[in-house]
Amino acid sequence: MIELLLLVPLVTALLCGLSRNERHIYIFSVAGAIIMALVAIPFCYEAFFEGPIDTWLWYMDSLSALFVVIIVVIVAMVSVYSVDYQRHERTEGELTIKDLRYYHSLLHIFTLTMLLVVIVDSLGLMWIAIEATTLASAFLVGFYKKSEAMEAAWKYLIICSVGITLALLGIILIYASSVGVLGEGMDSLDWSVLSSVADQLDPALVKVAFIFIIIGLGTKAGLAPMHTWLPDAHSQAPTPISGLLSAVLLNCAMYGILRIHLLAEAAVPGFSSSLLVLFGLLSLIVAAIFILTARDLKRMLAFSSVEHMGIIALGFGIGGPLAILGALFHILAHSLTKTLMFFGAGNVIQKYGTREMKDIKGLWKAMPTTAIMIVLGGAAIAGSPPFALFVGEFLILSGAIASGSYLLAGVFIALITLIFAGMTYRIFSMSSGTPQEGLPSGEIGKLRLVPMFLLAAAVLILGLFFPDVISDALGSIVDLFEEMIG
Amino acid sequence: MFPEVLPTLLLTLPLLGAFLALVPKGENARVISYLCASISAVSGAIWSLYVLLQGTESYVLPLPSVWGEYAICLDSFGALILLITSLIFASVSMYSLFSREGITARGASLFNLFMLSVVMAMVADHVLLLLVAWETMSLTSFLGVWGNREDKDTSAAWKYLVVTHFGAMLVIASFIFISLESGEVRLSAISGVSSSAGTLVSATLIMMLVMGFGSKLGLLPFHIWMPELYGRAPSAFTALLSSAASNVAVLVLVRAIFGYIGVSDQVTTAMIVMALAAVTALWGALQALVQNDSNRVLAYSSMENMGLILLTLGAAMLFQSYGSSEAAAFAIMAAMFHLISHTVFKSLLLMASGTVRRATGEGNIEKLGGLARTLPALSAVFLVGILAVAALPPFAGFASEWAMFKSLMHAEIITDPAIQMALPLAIATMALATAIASVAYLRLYGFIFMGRPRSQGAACPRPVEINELFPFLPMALLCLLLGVMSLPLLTQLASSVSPLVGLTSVDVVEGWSINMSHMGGLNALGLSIVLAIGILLTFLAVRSLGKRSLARGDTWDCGTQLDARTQYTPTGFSQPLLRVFNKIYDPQTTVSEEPRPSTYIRSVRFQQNLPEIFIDNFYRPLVSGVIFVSTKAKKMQNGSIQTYLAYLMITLIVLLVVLR
Amino acid sequence: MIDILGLDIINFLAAAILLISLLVMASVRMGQLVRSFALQSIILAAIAVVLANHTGSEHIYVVAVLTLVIKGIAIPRFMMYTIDRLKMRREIEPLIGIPASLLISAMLIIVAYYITEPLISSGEAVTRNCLAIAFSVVFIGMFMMISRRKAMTQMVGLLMMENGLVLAIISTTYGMPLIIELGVFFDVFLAVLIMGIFIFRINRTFETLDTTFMTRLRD
Amino acid sequence: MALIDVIITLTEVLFLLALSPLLSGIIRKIKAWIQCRKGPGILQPYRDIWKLLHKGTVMSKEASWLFLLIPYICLGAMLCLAVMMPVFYTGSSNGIGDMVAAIYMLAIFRFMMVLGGLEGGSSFGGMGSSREMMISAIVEPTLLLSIFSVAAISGTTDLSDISRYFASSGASVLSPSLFLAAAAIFISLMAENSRVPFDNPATHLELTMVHEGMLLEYSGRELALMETASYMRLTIFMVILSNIFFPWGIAMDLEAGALVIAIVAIVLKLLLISVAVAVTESLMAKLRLFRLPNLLTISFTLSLLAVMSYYIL
Repeated sequence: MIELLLLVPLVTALLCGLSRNERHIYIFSVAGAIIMALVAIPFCYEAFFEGPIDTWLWYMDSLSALFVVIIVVIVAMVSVYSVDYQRHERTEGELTIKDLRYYHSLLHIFTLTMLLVVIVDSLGLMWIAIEATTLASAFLVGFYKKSEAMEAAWKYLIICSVGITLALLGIILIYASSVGVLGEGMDSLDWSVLSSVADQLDPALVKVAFIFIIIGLGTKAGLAPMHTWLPDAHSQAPTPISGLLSAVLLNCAMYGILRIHLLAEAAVPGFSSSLLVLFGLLSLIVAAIFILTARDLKRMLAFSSVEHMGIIALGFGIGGPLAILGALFHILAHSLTKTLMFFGAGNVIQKYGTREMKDIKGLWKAMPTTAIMIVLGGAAIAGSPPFALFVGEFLILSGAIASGSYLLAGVFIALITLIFAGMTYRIFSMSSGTPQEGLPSGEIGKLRLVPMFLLAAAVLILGLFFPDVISDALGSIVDLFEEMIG
Repeated sequence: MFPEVLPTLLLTLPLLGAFLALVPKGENARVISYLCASISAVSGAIWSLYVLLQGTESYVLPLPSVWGEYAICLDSFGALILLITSLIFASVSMYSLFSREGITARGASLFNLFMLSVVMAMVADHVLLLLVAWETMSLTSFLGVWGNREDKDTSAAWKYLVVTHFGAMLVIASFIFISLESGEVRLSAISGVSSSAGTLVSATLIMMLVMGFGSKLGLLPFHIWMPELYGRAPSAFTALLSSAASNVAVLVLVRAIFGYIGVSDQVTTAMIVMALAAVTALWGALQALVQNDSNRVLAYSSMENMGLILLTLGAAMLFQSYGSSEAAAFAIMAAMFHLISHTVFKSLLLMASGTVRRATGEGNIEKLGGLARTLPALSAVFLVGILAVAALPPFAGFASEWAMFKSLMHAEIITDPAIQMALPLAIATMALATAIASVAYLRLYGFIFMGRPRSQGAACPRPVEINELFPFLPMALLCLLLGVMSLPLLTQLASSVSPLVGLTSVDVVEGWSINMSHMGGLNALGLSIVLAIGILLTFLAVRSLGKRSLARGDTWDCGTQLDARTQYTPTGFSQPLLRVFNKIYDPQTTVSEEPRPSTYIRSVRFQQNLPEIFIDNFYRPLVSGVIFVSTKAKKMQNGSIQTYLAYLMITLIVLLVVLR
Repeated sequence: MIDILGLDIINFLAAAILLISLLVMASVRMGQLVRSFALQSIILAAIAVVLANHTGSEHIYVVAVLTLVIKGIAIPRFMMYTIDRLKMRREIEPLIGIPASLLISAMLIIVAYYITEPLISSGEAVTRNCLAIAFSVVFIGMFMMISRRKAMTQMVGLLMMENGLVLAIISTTYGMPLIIELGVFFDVFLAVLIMGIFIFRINRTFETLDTTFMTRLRD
Repeated sequence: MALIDVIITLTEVLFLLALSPLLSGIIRKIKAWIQCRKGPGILQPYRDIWKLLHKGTVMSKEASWLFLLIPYICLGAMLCLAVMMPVFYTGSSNGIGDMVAAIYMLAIFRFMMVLGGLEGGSSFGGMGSSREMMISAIVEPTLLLSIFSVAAISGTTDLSDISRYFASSGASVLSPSLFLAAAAIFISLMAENSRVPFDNPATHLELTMVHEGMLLEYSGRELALMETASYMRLTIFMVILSNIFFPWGIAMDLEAGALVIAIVAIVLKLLLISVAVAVTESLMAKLRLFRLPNLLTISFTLSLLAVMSYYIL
């Protein structure tokens, strides 16, 4: 029964909220995350290999299992990292115990809401869960009491709420289109029911519904014209949180889009995939523009999230077994690499005290281990081969070529190379030269390097090999897509 | 014999070496890592010899990849290139071991990783393995050549990374198309995709492959990274970059064009490739003549040599399109022979110039001179390299350049006269390029080792110990051997190249001389023997005239006291040719006179700089254009929440209205 | 299944909602804005009641009561409380002038009708009319957030969009499953609460609620 | 490699070695006669070489170990080139190298001589080498292109096969491309051997000398070897011109009568070319250095036209 999985973060949030001294909060937070990971394994295994778990309120098939795995892994990494990150901030007196309690409890509530999004069966409940994630993360974005953080939180809240309202309108229209076929029964918004009857939905309503969904959830997923909140929220939020936002929150919104995309593609073949391709390309173009002239490190990483969300949308838009496998693998690879890069950025910002990339010089000499992580992570995030993101882009490119859209493949290559150039230039010029004098060399904390090593190793291994367990898991999702769309 | 051990040794030892270099502190760990690298190189050489004797070997690696199992396969064609590259790896690892230059943890581990990726790319039989290995090679070499990470190093190395990445994306796209078109994932199973893909599509494929691999070889539009990088990078990595990386590029390019895609009638593509290669060769030679840094001269010389190789491959495509596979086989064989000899003498020269740079602390040849007297052994080795690269008879460069010239002399195969002009023009550009390049090489040797030292560093250089010269001996010997005993290598090349163009066997070698059927042959061994006898006879004849008396006097100085400044400088040496090709260089010369107290004495400053044409009117406008557009477009994120919501609403309204 | 009288009432009330949203756009003072929003919610509750007793499904009654209580009374009171507490200046400084925004709202209404035309088959004219009005209320709510400076007006704009949504729910599907209705209302209420907290914080950090000052985060 | 071939080749090499100083002496004699002065005897070169062979060598302190090796390499290369040349009998070149290899042999000689010039660090050596390199950078491609046209006509690049083909086919083969190639080779001969329009062999005036500048540092027996090598190069160029382009009278098979005719024919042709060289030298004044590229590009275009005309006509 999946409630147990949801119970763990709730309990950890309460425990963190109530405990008084600092050590307890850390222990509860990390222990809670790890227990959640352990609890999730059997459910995901069952969902991947035995078939979807369909209880009264919850519906967990292989697609949601992938997202559960990502949420669980990244939250574990973030909680371990934020322990060390905040210990440093506490020594500098920026954080009070109250803030710490506030931070860790909100972190686990945020995880709970994200788990809800991917487990729940009915689209309405999914919408409510997404709205809840916005509300939970609004406070995390506005965590620091500075005016910029406030401004970023307000913009995040308003733009995402508007987006989600439009998404609700889309869901209502989907519901309206299904009323004609199913009648008004309680379950006509459940995905399992809708997916079985997807091809008889009223096409006109489904088309308008998907437009609202892609605009609404696209805002949450950071697709191009609606991405404007993303760089502000990520640059002002505490770094572990911006890692969580980039790696997991955007994916949950993409999960919502995918659910409706499956329905819409069955009802009106070709419509939703061309929209996904359009928004994917727009995101790549916007990301390229802003990465080439980026000055702030975390804003650059935020725009790289826009880029990778664009690539994922492009992958699903192109369709075909190759591109879908590529997009799924890209989701996994992107969350791992982006968290690694945000952790690296966190170390750099805490050491240099600034986010301006032109003031950060001589990383190799100041903090060699983080420098290795950032250089390899930078190469990975830019999509160079021995790392996992390249395999994702490779599969999506082969999907595009297999489906015969050569112009799209050409534009894709051009944009990716442009972003590769911009990203690598910034990262490698940060790590060259000599640091400004008076900067003590050496790492800030030891514990924070553990999650970074794990992530770097995972990204490298996934880049070179494709273990069977992952290939079977992603294969089952691809079969799900094929049988719905193919 | 137990064949499996060799490839496993070849592929796993570098990993162990890289691990050893990084994890344990202390210098002997790095020495062991270099030893691992050289042992794996030696096992690679033995394995390729084994394959040359026993025939193709292929293994499936137990590692799963996205497109099925990775696999490696080594056929006789690849074995030859792997043999020569392993020898180069062994001697370069010895070089960086003895010269203590690459002894840092980073240098040792990256050397091992680079070697692993090069070897993996050469033996890869799986599409994805080849592409991943190919780009890991450029990533590891980027990290290796990043030098001591000053800002200038980063911009030079970054240009290299971005240009090769763009090239790699082209290669990836074309290989994806090839494997999808043929439905195969194993490279050895793919052949003749052009028959099913049509001529226009295979023409674009070939052009993409040539431009993709050209970015690594220094083909014209993509050559901008080469000179700057060679000037700033550690010499072990430049040696590897110019030899091992180019070997992989040309090997995979030839296999892809002639094997996987198959050339049926690609006359226009062949002409474009030949034109591009010819202009690259000429441009490389002309620029090599005016560079003042020894590594930059060698960078442009690599560009020129790669231009010649691509020119001959273009000619091979032309012959193949006109149906004469035998001439195409001879052209490919000549190109690969030149590639092999280029690997040897270029890495020898780069390592030697690295030693010169470390001994004198000076890279600029304007400040060197007179090193032959203080470092005689090094100058002898450098001379062997220079004679080989300038294609003078007994050495490797001569035999391969001769073969390239002969392979171009088959104009009668081409039927329509308009295309026939291509070959004589190709020969003209090749001859001009080699002539100008030999001037550049002579200038390089002459002004480093001859005359009087022009700087304190050159006057008393750090003495070069014996073990530092140790890696040069096998290379110099190889230069001579390849030149003199080129026969066995050519027979092997001929037999391994012919299946590529669909022939069972091509008899380009008769008796003792390389003889392209009727067109006159070269007996390299005989020629060198006659030359040696000639020199010996003159020596004996002159000695028989009795004891010679040798006196040491001053150089002829017409009465003025000679010092470091009263002798020709490299810039002066290349002025006449610079004036001959004035239009191409269009130098900006500024002559300024400072007023001096006495009216008779004037001090005049002569300052000349040569614009880099490609950077000034192609890359710089491109980059500033992109930056201009993106700064303009950045206004979009102007911070006001109202505009952000307006974007949302406008997209919604537009989509709803348009897609009604 | 709904007799003619019911349809006329619903059409009339829907038209009234559209009129009020135009009124909101034209409002100059904050008090007027909040009161017209409250009025709109009340009319929405009325439509819900009329529809409920015609279709006989009792959970629409619950929707009506909730709209009336939460959106009709609780939220406007909470907003008035914040206005007094923060001693905000009462005028609404519009970014886009009143006449221009009215014109744009009219165009948005036309677009809404243009969009809904193919959606609902011509049979149920009422639902098509209600859906079109729902769309236009949503568009006007969004435009409201774009064209006004104050943070409070943005909150009101968002709530107007919610009203449009509820109208859409009622008109097309005669009410979603109850659990989802409750969830939506709970979320809306929570959103308003959190926005209120943020408005207090903004007022404390920026000393003004004018969002045009908040443009420090730009590239 | 029949024994008779080896003997014939050796005689050919000795014949060339002996004849080359004579030819230079004859050219000097003719030039002096044209300038209405007596001039030294035609055997003067032999006396110079004999005198130099017995003189001691003075070597610059700043010269390296290569300085003394260079003369031997140069003369050795010329001897090897002489072995490859068909002088009397077309079969004698026994296939160790073809025309392209011959041109690279010339390249060694020039490369080593220029290195010798740079040895002492004297500005005259540097100036001579840099100018020699400017000239050779354009002459070498010209030579290669004219070879290509001759190879295209005769279908092979092997020296003896070319001369046998031209000798056996008589007048029918005198196509315009052959004359263009011959003109290009003649200009290259003048350039390579530093005859007047390019450089004045007789002068020691620093600013004008190219060839002499490089030999300035040499003395005694090394100078003798270098002088003989230069003479050999001039003769070999003439042999190329006579036996490859107009090989009439060369012995096709090994019987006494044909060999005698061949010897007479080769001597006559060499004299004829020496006269032609001497006359052109006397008619033209030495060109300014930066006028030379125009002349050299003329020869380059001539050889290019030779190749083009073969294919177009």
